[in-house]
Amino acid sequence: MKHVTFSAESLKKEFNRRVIFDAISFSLHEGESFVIAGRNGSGKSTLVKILCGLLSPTRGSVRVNVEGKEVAPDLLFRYIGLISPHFNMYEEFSGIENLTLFGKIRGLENNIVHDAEELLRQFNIFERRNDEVRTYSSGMKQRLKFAAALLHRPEILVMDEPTSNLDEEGIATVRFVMEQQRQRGILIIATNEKDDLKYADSILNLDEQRPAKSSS
Amino acid sequence: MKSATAKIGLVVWLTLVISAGILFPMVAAPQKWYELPIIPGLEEKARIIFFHVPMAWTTVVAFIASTIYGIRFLMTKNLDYDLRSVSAAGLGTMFCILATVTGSIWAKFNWGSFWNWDPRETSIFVLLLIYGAYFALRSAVDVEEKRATLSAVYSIIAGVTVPFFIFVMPRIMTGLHPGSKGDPQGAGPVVQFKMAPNMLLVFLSSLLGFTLLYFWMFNLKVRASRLEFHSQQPQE
Amino acid sequence: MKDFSAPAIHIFFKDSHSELRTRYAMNALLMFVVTALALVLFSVGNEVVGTDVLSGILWVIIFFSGMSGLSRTFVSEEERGTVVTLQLLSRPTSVLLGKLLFNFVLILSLNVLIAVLYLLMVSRFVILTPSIFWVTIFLGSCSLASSSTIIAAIIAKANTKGTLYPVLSFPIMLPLLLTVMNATRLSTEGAAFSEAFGEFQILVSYTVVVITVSILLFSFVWKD
Amino acid sequence: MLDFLAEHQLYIVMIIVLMIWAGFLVYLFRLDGRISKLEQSVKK
Repeated sequence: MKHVTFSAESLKKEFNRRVIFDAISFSLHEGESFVIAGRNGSGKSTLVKILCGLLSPTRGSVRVNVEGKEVAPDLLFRYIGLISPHFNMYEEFSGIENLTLFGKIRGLENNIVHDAEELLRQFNIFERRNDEVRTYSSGMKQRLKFAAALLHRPEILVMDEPTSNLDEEGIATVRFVMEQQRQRGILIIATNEKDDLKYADSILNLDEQRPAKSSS
Repeated sequence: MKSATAKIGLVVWLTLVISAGILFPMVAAPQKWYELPIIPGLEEKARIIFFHVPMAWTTVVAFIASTIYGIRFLMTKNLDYDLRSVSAAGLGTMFCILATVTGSIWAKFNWGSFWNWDPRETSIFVLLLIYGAYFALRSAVDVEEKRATLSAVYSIIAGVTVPFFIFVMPRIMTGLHPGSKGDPQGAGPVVQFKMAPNMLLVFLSSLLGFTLLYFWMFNLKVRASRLEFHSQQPQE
Repeated sequence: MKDFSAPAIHIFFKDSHSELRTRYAMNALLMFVVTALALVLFSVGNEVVGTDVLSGILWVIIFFSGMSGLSRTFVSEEERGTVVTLQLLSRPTSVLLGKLLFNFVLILSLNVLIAVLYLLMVSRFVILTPSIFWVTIFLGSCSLASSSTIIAAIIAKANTKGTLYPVLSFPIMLPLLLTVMNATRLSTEGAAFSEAFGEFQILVSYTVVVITVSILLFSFVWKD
Repeated sequence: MLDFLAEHQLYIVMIIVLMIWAGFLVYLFRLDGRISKLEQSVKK
């Protein structure tokens, strides 16, 4: 297992001067899992975007350290896998085309097609790999997102509402992925499902965090 | 511009400049220090230079100020710079309209029609379009931070493309503006002057006076906008 | 450099592949070109029109055709919710370069098509110096692609995407439009190739400046 | 009207000065309006 640390330092985000959250700090090491809990609209997705480096915080910073080396903010994406409702596949391409495309844009060195097929098998969409994504059911799309997020074997896996749109069998696969990730690196889950809480080494509850007053 | 004396001084300065601009007589062979030379073909109309050119100049100052505040916003993400950028752009629009309208009226009597697509007319028209586009863009974005970022980026892009007119214009058309006549180098949007010294003095005093007036107006506008900004309730 | 260009080329392939499959921009662009050309032919009729007006009209057609299709590159990512996907795959500069390449290829093929159709259909439009004409088409496509790409990135984040695009683009593109019109006029007057050097210099420096500034600013637009 | 102005050119300059003056007045009144609005919102 690689040595990975992920730390958020006093993160704050405002939209139109409304504070979404403030003073969020935590630090994670490899083998740990972290749950961000909160109702819809509590700023979970915004926090997830900031943690993945997709959105700049109003204040504070995200630092990632891999094997003792600080990762430059614009290279964060190389170490992160994200599963989120805000992250879609290219619907005019097939499942396997999407995955190989992602591998090529990332510039992966390994055998992309082999790895992609392996993942598609694991997530039980191998039979439909050559069909366009737009013909997939929402559950299948969700499983394809898992495959896409794991293709580059990320040190940090971030899941935003991972179990939505999935049936019993799909949820079992997600649990398996979670366990696997904890053996590979860091796992961050944003959720409002009580069930997910038991996979957490530590929990951040955004409902309690939310400041009542706005700052100016 | 904090102290009252500076403001009163500016008002007196501008009053003197405007009076001089209108009252100094124009004679064929100037003898006294206050006598301006007659420029053939322009006569009394030459006095426009004291009032119209400062408007155009201030427009450019406002445009540059707006772009610089845009850059500073992007560097600091401090919304106060955005507020200054908008204020500069708003004032720039006003000065731009004044320069366009006054120039157009003058053109009617000097060149026979209100609009001639002279290089400088075209350039000021483009500035007007940029200001229009800038405010159209701002009204189309509702998150403050995003609005500030996008409009700053747009003003920088506009800021780097506008100077190309200086190179483009002389290749396409000959200028009508005084200062560009018969002078192939002078057809761009930048004016080159050959003026009698006393006329030049009034002109430069006027430029200075109106520029300072612009900074005063800018200061007032920014202060009002800041108050507005902080008294507003954050939107849900 | 390879760090930026390799992902950019794959993003370009992705866009071209996707475009060939969906024909999203292409059909609209082709229809626009045909309609605009037909309108020009109708309105010109048998009138005798000067070549400088005709070279102006050519670039008016090119500008508005471009306006109807070039903003798609970023707007389509925004609409499909694939912005995050791309953000997670590569650096902003690579995305910008990929999109720039795609827009360039799109507008270059469009411009060549328009130019050929225009030369065939408008019989009074005769090019005496083809070298100037085709170099102008090429350099004009470069500079149009450079400015349209960054404007498209801005537009994709605004609420009224379609109507704002020409409004924002026109003042930015005007210096280059005036230059290409002038160069086209020179080619119809039979000027020597060296006479258009000044125009070419303006086009090249415009492209270089706009691309440099775009690279510096793009991450601000791209990262919300 | 146009003939008169063409003959008395100083009037053209005067029109232009008045125009600029009018522009500044419009600015002043708008600023005034904004500040009044602010005063009311502060009172509330």
